[in-house]
Amino acid sequence: MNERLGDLADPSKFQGPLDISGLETSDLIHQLRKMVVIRKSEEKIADKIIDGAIQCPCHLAIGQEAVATAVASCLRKTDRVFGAHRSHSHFLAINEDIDSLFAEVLGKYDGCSHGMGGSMHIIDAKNGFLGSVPIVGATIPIATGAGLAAKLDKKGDIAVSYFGDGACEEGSFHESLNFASAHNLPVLFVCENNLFSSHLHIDLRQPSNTVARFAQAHNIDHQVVDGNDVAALSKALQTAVKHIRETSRPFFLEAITYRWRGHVGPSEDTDVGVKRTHDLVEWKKRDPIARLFHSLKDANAFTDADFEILKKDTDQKIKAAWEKAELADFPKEQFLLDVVYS
Amino acid sequence: MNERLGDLADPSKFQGPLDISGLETSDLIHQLRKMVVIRKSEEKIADKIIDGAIQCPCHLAIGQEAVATAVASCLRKTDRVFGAHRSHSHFLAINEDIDSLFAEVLGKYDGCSHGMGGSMHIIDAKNGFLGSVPIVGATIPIATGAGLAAKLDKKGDIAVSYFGDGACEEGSFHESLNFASAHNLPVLFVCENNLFSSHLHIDLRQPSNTVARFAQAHNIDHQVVDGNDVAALSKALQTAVKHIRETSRPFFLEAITYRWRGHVGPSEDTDVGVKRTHDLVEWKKRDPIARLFHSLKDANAFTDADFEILKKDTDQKIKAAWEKAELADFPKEQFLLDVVYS
Amino acid sequence: MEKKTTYAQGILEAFEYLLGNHPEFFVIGQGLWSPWYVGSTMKDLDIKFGKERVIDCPISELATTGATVGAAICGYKPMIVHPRVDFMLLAVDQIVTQAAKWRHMFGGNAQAPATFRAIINRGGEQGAQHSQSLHSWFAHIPGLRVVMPYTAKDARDLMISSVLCNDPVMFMDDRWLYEKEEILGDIELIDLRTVKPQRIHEGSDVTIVGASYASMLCEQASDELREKQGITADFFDLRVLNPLNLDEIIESVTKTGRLVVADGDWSTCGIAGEVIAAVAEKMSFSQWKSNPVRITLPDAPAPTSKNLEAAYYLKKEQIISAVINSVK
Amino acid sequence: MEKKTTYAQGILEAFEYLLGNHPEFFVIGQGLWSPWYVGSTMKDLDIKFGKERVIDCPISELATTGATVGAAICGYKPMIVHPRVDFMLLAVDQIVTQAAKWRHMFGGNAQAPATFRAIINRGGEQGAQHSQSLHSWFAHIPGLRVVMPYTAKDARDLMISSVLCNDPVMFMDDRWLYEKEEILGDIELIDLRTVKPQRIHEGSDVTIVGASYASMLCEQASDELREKQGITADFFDLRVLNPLNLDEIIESVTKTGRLVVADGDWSTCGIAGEVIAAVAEKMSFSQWKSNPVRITLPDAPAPTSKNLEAAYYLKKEQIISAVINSVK
Ligand SMILES: Cc1ncc(C[n+]2csc(CCOP(=O)(O)OP(=O)(O)O)c2C)c(N)n1
Ligand SMILES: Cc1ncc(C[n+]2csc(CCOP(=O)(O)OP(=O)(O)O)c2C)c(N)n1
Ligand SMILES: [Mg+2]
Ligand SMILES: [Mg+2]
Repeated sequence: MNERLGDLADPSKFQGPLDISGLETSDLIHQLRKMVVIRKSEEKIADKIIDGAIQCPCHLAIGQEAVATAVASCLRKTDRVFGAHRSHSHFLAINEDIDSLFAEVLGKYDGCSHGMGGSMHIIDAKNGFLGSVPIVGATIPIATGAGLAAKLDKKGDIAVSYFGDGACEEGSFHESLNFASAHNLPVLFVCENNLFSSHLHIDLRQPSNTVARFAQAHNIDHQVVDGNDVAALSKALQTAVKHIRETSRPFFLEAITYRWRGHVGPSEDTDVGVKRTHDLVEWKKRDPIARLFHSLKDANAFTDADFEILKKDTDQKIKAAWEKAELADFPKEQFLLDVVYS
Repeated sequence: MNERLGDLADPSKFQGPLDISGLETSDLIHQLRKMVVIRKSEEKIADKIIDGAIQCPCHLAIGQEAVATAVASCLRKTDRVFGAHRSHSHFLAINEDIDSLFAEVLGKYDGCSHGMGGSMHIIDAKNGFLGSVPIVGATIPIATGAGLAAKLDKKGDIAVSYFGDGACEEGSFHESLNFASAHNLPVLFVCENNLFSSHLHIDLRQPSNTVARFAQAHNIDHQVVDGNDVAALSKALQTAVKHIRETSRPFFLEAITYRWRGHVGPSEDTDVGVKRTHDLVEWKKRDPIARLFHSLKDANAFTDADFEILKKDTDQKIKAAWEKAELADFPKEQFLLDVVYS
Repeated sequence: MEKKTTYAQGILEAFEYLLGNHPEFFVIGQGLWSPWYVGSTMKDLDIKFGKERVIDCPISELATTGATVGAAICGYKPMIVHPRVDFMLLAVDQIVTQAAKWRHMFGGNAQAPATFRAIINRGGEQGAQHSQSLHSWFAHIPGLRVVMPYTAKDARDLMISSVLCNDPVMFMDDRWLYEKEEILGDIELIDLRTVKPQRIHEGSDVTIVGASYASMLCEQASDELREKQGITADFFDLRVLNPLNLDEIIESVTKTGRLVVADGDWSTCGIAGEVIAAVAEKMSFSQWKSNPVRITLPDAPAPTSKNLEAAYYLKKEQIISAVINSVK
Repeated sequence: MEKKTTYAQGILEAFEYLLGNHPEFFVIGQGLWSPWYVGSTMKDLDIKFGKERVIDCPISELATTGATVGAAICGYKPMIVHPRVDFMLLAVDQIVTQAAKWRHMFGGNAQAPATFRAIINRGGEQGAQHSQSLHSWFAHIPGLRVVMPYTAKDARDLMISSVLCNDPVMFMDDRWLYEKEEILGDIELIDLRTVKPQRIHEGSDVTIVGASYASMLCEQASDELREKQGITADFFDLRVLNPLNLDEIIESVTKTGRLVVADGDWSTCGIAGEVIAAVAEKMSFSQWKSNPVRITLPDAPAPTSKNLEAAYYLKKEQIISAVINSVK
C-alpha cells in the first residue's frame, strides 16, 4: 500500500537523452517538429495574454508537449479524442492547425469553434479531435461513450480521454473506469499527472502521488511512464493502442510530467509554494524537446542546423497565423442564437 | 489483478459453526438476540406488505443481520451512523426500537421520523443513528462529513457509513474514500456486499466481485470478512474501530453476505436469474443466526430452550409493537408544512 | 372497434420502432435487463433486440449519462433511461453543462443528440427522494428540448421525435399515466422542432393549461365543468416545455380573459408561473377578466404517509374550483 | 468621512466574524489555500484561523458538499465554497435531494444547516461552462433558502445570517459586484427568516425589481430615469429568492400599475417570470396600467467572443427603455 512514484516524481532524475532504440527516426523527428509547434504556439499565446490581446482564460501545457505528440502518433483519423481545459497540445498534435487555434483564442469566426469557445472549448472533428471542455472530469465519461460507439461500429477505432491528476478526484473518473472495464470499451485513458491541480500539490489532495492505482482497482491494464520522454511514451502507447484495438479493452496510461507555466495564464505561478520554485528549475532540465533533440543528434539523425531551421520555420508559421487571426472577423451577433438548436 | 472473492462468494462454503474463541459470550448472546429481533421484525414487515397493510417500499435485510449487530456492538452513542435504503437492521441493531420502526413504515406520527419518511428514511438521533436515505451513495459523503465533525470535536468519536456493493459504482463513494484518506477522517466504511444490486449480479456491473480493491487504491486499511459470521465480524470490527479512534484514519470493511428476500418487498426475487434460485437455497444454510446459535450451543453458552424463549419473547414484543403502531395516529395535515424550515 | 393502446404500450411501441428501424439508436439504463424495473415500457426489448443495443448498466448515473452524450457526439442517436428523475440529478452536469451547450460552444461544429428519458415515479408512500419531477429546471436551459407527453399517442410519437431530433432532449414520462388508454393510429413521424402545445378542448369561458399528468386532471376538470357547470374551456396540453411556444395560448387567453394553469411540481420558478408570466407580458393587460391562477404542489418536499400524500398531490377538484372562482 | 467597504471586503469581514466568534463554523472549498482562487473574499483566512477550519480540498464537488452536509447534521454550521456555480452542479443531489429535505423527511428530528456559497463568475470570455448562475433552480426547491446579496452590507450581514440559520442556505455572490463600495456600519445580526426584499428607491411611476448584479443595473437605471426623464421608480432588491416574500412588491405594483423585472439569467421558469406571475395572480387585474416586462439573458448559452458577450449580458439601457416604454 501507499505506492509512490519514486524517481519519476524527482525532477533531478531523467534529465539525460532518451533511449530511442527500436523506434522509427522519421516518426521521432515528426514528433519533435510537433512539439516545437506546440511549444512555440503556446509561447505566442502566453505573450499575447501579457499584451492584452487575448482575454479568454488559457491553460498552457508548455513542458508537457511529449504526451500529446506520442498519443497522436498512434492514432488514425477515425479515432475519437477528447481533451479538457489544458488541451492546446492535444489539439495541435492531431493536425497542427495553428490558424484555427489562434483565431479561436481571439474569439474569431475563423476559429475552430467559430469563436464560440475560446481556448477552453476547441475541436477539430474531421481529424478526430472531438472536443475539449473545462469542467474537470466531464470528458471522461463522454470519451467512454465514444468508446462504446466505436465498439458498436466494430471497425477497431478507439476513444482517447485526456485528463489530469486532479480529475482523478472526480466521481465521473471512477464511474467511467468501471463502466469501460465492465463493458469492455476500447478507451485509452491518458492521465497527464503534472503533480498539481491548480495551486495544490497532489500530496495535499490524494493519499499517493500516482494515480495508476485506480486503473489497477478497476482491473484495467496500465503503465506509468516518464511523460517527458517521447521514446518511452511512444513505445508504451504503440503497444497499448494495438492492445485496445484488438481486445476492445481499455488501457490506462499515466504520464508523469510538469507544467512550466501557472495553472492558468502565462505566469510561472511560483507563488503557490516554495517547492514549486525549486522544482521548476529542475523540471525545465527534463525538457521533452531538448531531450529528444539531443537523442536524435547523438544518433546522427538530426543536426543543430536542422533544429535551427525547424525553429525558424515554426516561428514564421506562427507569425503568419497570428497576423491572419488578428485580421479575422468576429462572429455576427445573430450567430449567438443560430447555434443553440439544430 | 482481477482479484476475486473465492470461497467467500461460494454459498456452499462457510456453513458450519463459528470460531467464537476470544470473544465475550455475553456480547455474542446479545448479538444473537438482536439478530432475532431484526429477523423477526423484518419478517413481520414482509407479512404486512403481503397483507397490504404497509404501502411504502421496504428493502429487507433478512439474511444480512450479522453485519449490523457486529458493527453496533463496537459503537458508543456519540458515534455517528448513517444507513441507506436497506437499513432496518442498522437501525434496530443500535437500539432495538421496534415500536418506532413499525409506526414509521405505517406512516404514523409515532414513527421515528413522525411518519414523514417511511422505511427508507429512518433515524434514531439520540442513539447515534443519524439517518438513512434511499439515494444510492448519498450517505457516504454525509458520513464522511460526520467523520470530519468528529475529528474537529476531538473526542475520539467515529462515523460509520453503511452501503452496498452497488453503491461502489457511484462517484460519491470514490470521492469520499479519497477525501477521508487524504484528510485523515475517522470513518468506518462498511460495505455489505450481497453480490447484487437490484436484479444485477456484481459480475455484470464490475470487473471483480470484491470491492475492497477500492480501499486499497485509496490507501485505506481494509478487511474482507464473511458477513454471516458474527464472530469474524466482531473481531475485525473491534480492531478496526479501535484503530480508527486512535489514529483518526478511515477503515474499510467488506462483509460478504446475501439477501434472502428480493431487492424490494417480501418476495424472493427468484425471477432475476436461475443462479439466484440455486444460490438462495445454499445461502440460507449460511444463516448468521443459526450459525451463531449452534456455536453458542456447542460452547454450552446457550441452550435450545434459551433459543425458544428468545424467539417467543421476541414474537411477543413484535406483536405488541405492531398493535401499538396500528393504533397510532397519522401526522396532521399541517405537519406537511411545519417541518420544511426551522 | 379499434383496439386501445396504453401510454406504457405506446412507449414500448416507440422503442420497437426505433430499435427495428434505426441502427443509430440504442438505449442504456439501470434496470433494462430486469423483469420489473421500468414497468412494462421496455418489456423484453433486450431479448428481442439484443443486449448490445439494450444495455443495462452499473449504478453510475453521471458516467452512463456522459457516455450516452459521448455516443451521440459520435453519430448515434442514443437514449439513457433514468428510472426516476431523482437519480438523474447526479448527472445534471452532463445534461445541462455538456449536452445542452455542446453545439453552441463549438460554434455549430458538433452536436450531442442524446435523449434523456426520465421517469416521474412518485406516490405510493415513497417519500421525498423518490418523487421529484423538476421539469421546470430543464425547461430553464437553452439548448435542451423538454418533452412531457400526456397522451398515449404523444408518448409514442414524441418519443420517436425526441430520439431522431438532432438536439439533446429531456423526455419525461409519468408512471401515473401508464394505464391511460387511447385508440392510436399508425406511428406519425413528426419533426420535434414543429411540435407545439395542443388544444384538446375548445371553449370560451376560460383557458386551462397543463402538462403531463396535470393535463389529465385538467381534462377531467374541463369535462366536468362543461357537463355540470356549463363552463367551456380552451384546454391546452403543453407537450413541449422548452423551447416554449405560447402563441396559441396567448391568443386563447386574449379571447377568454381567464387563465388557470396546473402543474405537478413546485410553484416558485415553475412552468405554471412561466405560462402566466408570458401571457401577462404579451397579452394586452386590458384583456384580463379575472386573475390568472396556478395550481401546484405545496411548498414542501413529498411526504410518505398516505393521508399527507393525499393532501399533497394535485386533484382535479382544485382545478374545478379555481375555474369556478375565476369565472364567477 | 467614514471609510468605504467593498462587497468583497464585506464577505471577508463576515468570514472573520464567523471564524472569530463561532467555533461551530468552518469552511471548506477548492482554492481556500490559494493566493488567488476566490478573489480577495477569503484572503489569508487559512493563515489567521488555521487550516483545520479553513479547509482546501480535492476536486470532488459531490463528496465535499456531502461532507459539509454531514458536518451540519452533526451540529456544525459549516460552509462549502464553490468557486463557480457551474462546478457546484455536480453536487446538486446533496443540496437539493439531501440537505433541503433532511429536516422534512425525518419529521423535524434532524436538520442540515449547511451553507452553500456559490460564486457567480462569468464574462471575461470564459464561455458557456464558466458562466451559469441558475439561482432560479434553487429558488424552486422547498427547504432550501436562497440568498443573493446585492449590497456590500447584505453580502456581509446576510452571509452571517445564512451561516447561523438552522436551515440549509444557498448563498450566491457575484464577482461583478466585488468592487461595489459602501459605508458599512457595524455588523448587524439578522435572523434570516425575517429577511425580505428591500425597497431601495421610492417612487410612483413604475416598480422595478432585481436581484444581485441585476439590482445594480436597476439602481443605475432608476437613478438615470429620475434624473433624465423625471420618472420615479419603486425599486426593490429581492435579496432572498426562497422562500419568496412578495407582499411589498405586490403592494407597490398595485400603486404604480407597472412592473419591470431584471434578472441575469435565462427567462423560462426564471425568477423574473416568477415575480410577474405572483403579482399577476395576487394583485387585482384591473390595476395594471401597462404590461409587465422582464429583462433577462437571451435564450442561449454564454458565448466567449467579447462582441457576443457584450450583446449577451444585461445592460442598464435595456431596463431604461423597458421602463420608458411601459410608462409612455
Ligand atoms: C468540476 C470542476 N471543478 C473545478 C474546476 C476548476 N479547475 C479547473 S482546472 C483545475 C485543475 C485540474 O487539475 P488537473 O486535472 O490535474 O489538470 P491540470 O490543470 O494539472 O492540467 C481545476 C480545479 C473545474 N474547471 N471544474
Ligand atoms: C442514485 C440512485 N440510483 C439508483 C437507485 C435505485 N436503487 C435503489 S437500491 C439499488 C441497489 C443498490 O445496490 P447495493 O448498493 O448493492 O445495495 P443492496 O440493495 O444490495 O443492499 C438501486 C439501483 C437509487 N435509489 N439511487
Ligand atoms: Mg494536474
Ligand atoms: Mg448489494
